[in-house]
Amino acid sequence: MPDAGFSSAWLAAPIAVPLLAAIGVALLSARLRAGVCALGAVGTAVASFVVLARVAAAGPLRHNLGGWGAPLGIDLFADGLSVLMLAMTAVLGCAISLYASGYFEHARERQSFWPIWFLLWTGLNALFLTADLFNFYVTLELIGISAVALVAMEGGPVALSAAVRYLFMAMLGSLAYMGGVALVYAQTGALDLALLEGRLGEGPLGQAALALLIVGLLAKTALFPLHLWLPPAHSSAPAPVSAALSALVVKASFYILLRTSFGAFSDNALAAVGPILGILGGLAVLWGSLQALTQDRLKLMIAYSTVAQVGYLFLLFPVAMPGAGDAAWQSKAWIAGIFHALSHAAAKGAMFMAAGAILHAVGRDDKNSLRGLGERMPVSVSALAVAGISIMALPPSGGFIAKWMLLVAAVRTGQWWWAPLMIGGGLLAAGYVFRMVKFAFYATPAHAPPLHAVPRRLEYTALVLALIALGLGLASVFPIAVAAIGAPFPENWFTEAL
Amino acid sequence: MTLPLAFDVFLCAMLLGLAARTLFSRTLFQGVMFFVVYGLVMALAWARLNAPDIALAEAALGAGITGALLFSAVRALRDRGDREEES
Amino acid sequence: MAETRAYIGRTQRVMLAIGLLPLLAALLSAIGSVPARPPNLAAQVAARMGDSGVTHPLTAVLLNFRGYDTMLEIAVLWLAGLGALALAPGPSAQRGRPHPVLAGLLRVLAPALVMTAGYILWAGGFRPGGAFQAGAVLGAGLVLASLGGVVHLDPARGLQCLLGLGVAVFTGVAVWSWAQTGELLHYPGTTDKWAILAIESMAALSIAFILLTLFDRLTSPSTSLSTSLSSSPPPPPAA
Amino acid sequence: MPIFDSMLPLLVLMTSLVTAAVIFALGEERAKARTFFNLLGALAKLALVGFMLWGVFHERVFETRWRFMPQLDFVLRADSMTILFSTLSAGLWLLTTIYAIGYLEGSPNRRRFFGYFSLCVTATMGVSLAGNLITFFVFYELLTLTTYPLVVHRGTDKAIKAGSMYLRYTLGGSAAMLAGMLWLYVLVGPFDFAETGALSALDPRLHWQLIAIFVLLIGGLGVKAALIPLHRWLPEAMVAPAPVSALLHAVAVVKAGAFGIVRVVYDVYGIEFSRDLGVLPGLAAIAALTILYGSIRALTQDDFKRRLAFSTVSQVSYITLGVSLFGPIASIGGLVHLVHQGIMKITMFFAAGNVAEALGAHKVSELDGVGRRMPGTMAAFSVAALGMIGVPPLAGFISKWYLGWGAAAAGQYWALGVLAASSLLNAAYFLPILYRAWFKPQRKPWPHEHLRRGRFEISPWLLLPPVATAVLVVLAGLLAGHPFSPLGWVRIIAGREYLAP
Repeated sequence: MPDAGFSSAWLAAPIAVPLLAAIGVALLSARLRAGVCALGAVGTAVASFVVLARVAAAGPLRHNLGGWGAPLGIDLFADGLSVLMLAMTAVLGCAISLYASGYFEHARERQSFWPIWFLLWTGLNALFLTADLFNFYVTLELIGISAVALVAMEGGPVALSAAVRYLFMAMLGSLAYMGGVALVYAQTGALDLALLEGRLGEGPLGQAALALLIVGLLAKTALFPLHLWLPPAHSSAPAPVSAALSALVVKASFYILLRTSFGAFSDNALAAVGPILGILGGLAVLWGSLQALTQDRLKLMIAYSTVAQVGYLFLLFPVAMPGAGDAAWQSKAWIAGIFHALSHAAAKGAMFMAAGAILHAVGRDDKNSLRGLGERMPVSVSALAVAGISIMALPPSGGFIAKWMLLVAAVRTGQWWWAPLMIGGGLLAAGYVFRMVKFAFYATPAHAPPLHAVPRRLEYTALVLALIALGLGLASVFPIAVAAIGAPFPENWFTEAL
Repeated sequence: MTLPLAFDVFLCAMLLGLAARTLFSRTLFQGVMFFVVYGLVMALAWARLNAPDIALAEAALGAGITGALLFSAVRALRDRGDREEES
Repeated sequence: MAETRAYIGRTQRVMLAIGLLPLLAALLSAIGSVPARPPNLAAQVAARMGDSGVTHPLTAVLLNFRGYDTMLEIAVLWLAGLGALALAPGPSAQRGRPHPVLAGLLRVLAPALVMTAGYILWAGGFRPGGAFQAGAVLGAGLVLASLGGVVHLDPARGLQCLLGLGVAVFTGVAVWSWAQTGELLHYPGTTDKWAILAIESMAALSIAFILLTLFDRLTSPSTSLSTSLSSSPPPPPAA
Repeated sequence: MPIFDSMLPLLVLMTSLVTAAVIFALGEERAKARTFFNLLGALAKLALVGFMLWGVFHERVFETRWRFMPQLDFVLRADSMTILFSTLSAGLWLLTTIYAIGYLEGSPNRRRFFGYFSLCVTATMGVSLAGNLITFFVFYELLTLTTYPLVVHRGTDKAIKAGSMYLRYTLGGSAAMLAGMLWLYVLVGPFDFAETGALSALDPRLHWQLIAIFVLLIGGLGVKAALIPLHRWLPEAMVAPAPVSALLHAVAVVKAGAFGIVRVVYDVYGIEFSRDLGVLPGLAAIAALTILYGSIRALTQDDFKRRLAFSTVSQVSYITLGVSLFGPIASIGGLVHLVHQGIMKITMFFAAGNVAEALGAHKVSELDGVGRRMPGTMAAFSVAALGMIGVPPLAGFISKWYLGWGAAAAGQYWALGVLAASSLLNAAYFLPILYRAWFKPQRKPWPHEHLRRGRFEISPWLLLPPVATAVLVVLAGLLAGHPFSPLGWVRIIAGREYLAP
């Protein structure tokens, strides 16, 4: 595609830059580490936003790797959905990098963290930029293994047993997904999503393939009832890792499901799968929220909140599937789901970071150790509370916009029963967030031990992310317009709304 | 029944039998032994399937390194058992 | 394991099993309907073999047509090595003197394994073989050598470089090809054969050392992995 | 529209939002700078609101609007109703800020306090400027969130408990409101607040849905407006420091609820359409019950602030009552009470705070002879109390007069009975306080007396605000005929809200 000043090969930049950073940080001497890390993070973010700007200006992009082209080779592909995820990863990635540079400043983990983290970032970007079922598998592996390594990195028995459980679940998920891909290839001889359009899930073979694919992906996304691995893994990892896992990693497998289901799935398959995913999502909302309400440790509460919030993501499937009713509203449900992913990423990242700063300062994160922190660590507590607003889906946060659009779409398409669930879920979220935050408002206990000094960037990174989650609610039109680029719905459904 | 087919059936039976023995063996050491044998037979099966490269990898990784790892794990467990008995 | 039970109870496991049973049934029923002659890309691969720089289809797919997949897969393997090093950054265990039989065996086996690995690597261009197999064989040899006390793993920068060599070369070739042709992993002109050979040999080396690292870290008694997983369940954090 | 006109509503919000940001950025110990920015923000806001008042009077349109999600706009617009509420808020914010600076002098966590205080005012201004239901909801929720830290400011067990209760009620209410809003949106699509309402064109067969939505919306708003049985959080929230109570009761939370009810009845449904739907009598009945219930409960409270709190429960429902008695005159009575109750109640809370601060007296039974000790404070309190009872020519009299007249004009004579009973009860729980303060001698030493410093009975920061608001109470009554008095302004509103004058 000859195009003045922009080659489609730039699509590879968001993958190549973090990969080079990983190699550089592992192979170069320790003196250069800080520079390589900073360069890698900023460079990746710049590359991601260049692709975003290009797609926003000129529509979806495709690049044939090695010049072969699908089906023989692999294509990189970016549309609005991809670049939004890319941008989300870029923002979170920079924040996590900055945070980690403070968090691991004097820790043993500072050597091993960086290459693995950049590989995780590579995997995420690669996943968002591909449209090939097998390449999805490879990127999922990259993400899964690096996530497990990062969880295990801390080395304590709790972290290790959580990591091992995570590893098993990730492996089983990969295996199921891989089996599904093999069956798909056996049936159709194609792996590229564009070539598979509307063909997934036809006939008994296709249905079995689809079932395997979906189960594998759900296990990795931690949708109820396959969520059991998530709370221990996310809560026992070091804070920057928890943030990456909850904000980004669970979104990766969700993204695959979202991308394949609208487009590659046959209509019948989607109509059959949509309600199941919706029901599981609803159960996840209830179960995760109730569990979060009973946790006495901050990080566990946040982790269970992720279980619940992942549930919301899946509510878009029954609303947006074909034949659910008012066609124009299906596209809004689809966008609402994406927007929820974005705002949850910022909010949850902020929450884990704030919790990490508190853990760093106090040494513990049970609810009683939060007493008086409103006075002593106002920035972290504010970050926790502001991010909580988005998690509770109160206006004007991004979480509210997502929920409102999904609510309206659900009622408009005649599925009003999701409304009480979503509104009730919001109340439960308010319950578990305030149950923790209220402790910060107690006056400082007289015998409170002194706090360890916390690098300031830890607290402020969390606050900035929380404010992004809040501000997304006031500036939602641009992301929504981007999501509409190349969306699997007729274009006029979007333009009339925006 | 031709000879190659008979050999294939024999391989399949071996694989299933070895897998079962691995799962239900009385001691861990025995289980690991069967696992290594299973890996070798699996390598044969790959070779029969016209995939000598995979057979090679299976022999080196499935039977070789994994087996060595499992043996070392068994030893570590036994050492720990000894330590606990002492204490 | 006691910790396992703390998170996943028996009922939950049973529920999980019940949930997965229908999947198994569907799977079994579907296997029967796999087409006898499934549509696949073999014909296309064969048609483009001439452009791939190698004559063996598997290598052509792995290193050229779908070289991007392979690049990421090698990164995954590297990641496994990095993860193992992250878990146990200390020096590896002192193994006692090898048994004389083992030592004798090593003297014969080690050169043979290196030779075999080299042949498999070279053969990958025209018949079954290639970096993964060569790396596996070489890795097995290294493990043997380390058991015999001949090779001693030192988790220093040298090892770091060996582990990352495969990815680094692959990525370097990718970037180089991008600069040359404007397309990632599009090897310019007739360089394809040599690019593939460079990638494969470095990848094989890295894979071998990754295997050695995994083996060494996971079996070394000093690793936190073996001590923590075999210790009693942790006390509840912050009573 | 000139750029300034389209930015003015946003600027009005920004004055306090920026103040909040500056205060959070300043260190805890920078008290002088904080005071400066606080007063600067409050004065700037007052000036802008004054300009807006003048503009709206001359029918200029001030509107900020941007699209913030598909098919929905974020609208800030100054209409006549907005002016009524935002003038009250801006004016009382200035006075409350002055008061709070004096009240909290030397106490911990002032940065947090004043930061959230400014945010709270931002939310209140947003409530008054909101140009459609969803924008209203945004600020209504922000108000909940920003007042929570103020309610729990003291950080005691009691304060945290009260805060949790506050959240349970208000967030429960917001869930009801969200459901109602969603239902309404699905039914009729996006719409802005409009004088005479926006819903009357709907198919009559769907009217039952509108009634259900009305119940949900009023249920949500009624929590903050403290309609029974949703009022229980209000007396508990009295653990907050006095300036917070003053703000909660006179300007921010309670008023936001009442203002929301006014908006829903007038500018969403339209007063005439509400009557046609038949939802007004129910609302009136609840309001009347709340008026009587609050007054009766106030009778038996010995805690000074709790007595005032139950009085608020009762008095705020005058607004709802005025709105729900159909007719322009009753509407005037209800709406003007929005302002009048604000200035009267804030005076009382200032005074109660002063008494507690200077003498440590928290109970009505401890107030014997306090008038001689703190003449300025108690004079202000007395003016406000007499106003509440309805003594002419004070502000409260004007409200009650129009309410009674309106009830009679609408033929709803039962409401006259409610008003009369309520006035008697008002007298019964306020007059004893005045009697104790002025006519009883001091019996025992004050529970916790601070040393007197300076020429006044208490720091001038604390004395000035109640005296100023008391003067406003008098002026609002005396100058009721002037077009820029609250009454004059409300008459303009009533003229615009009814289809046929």
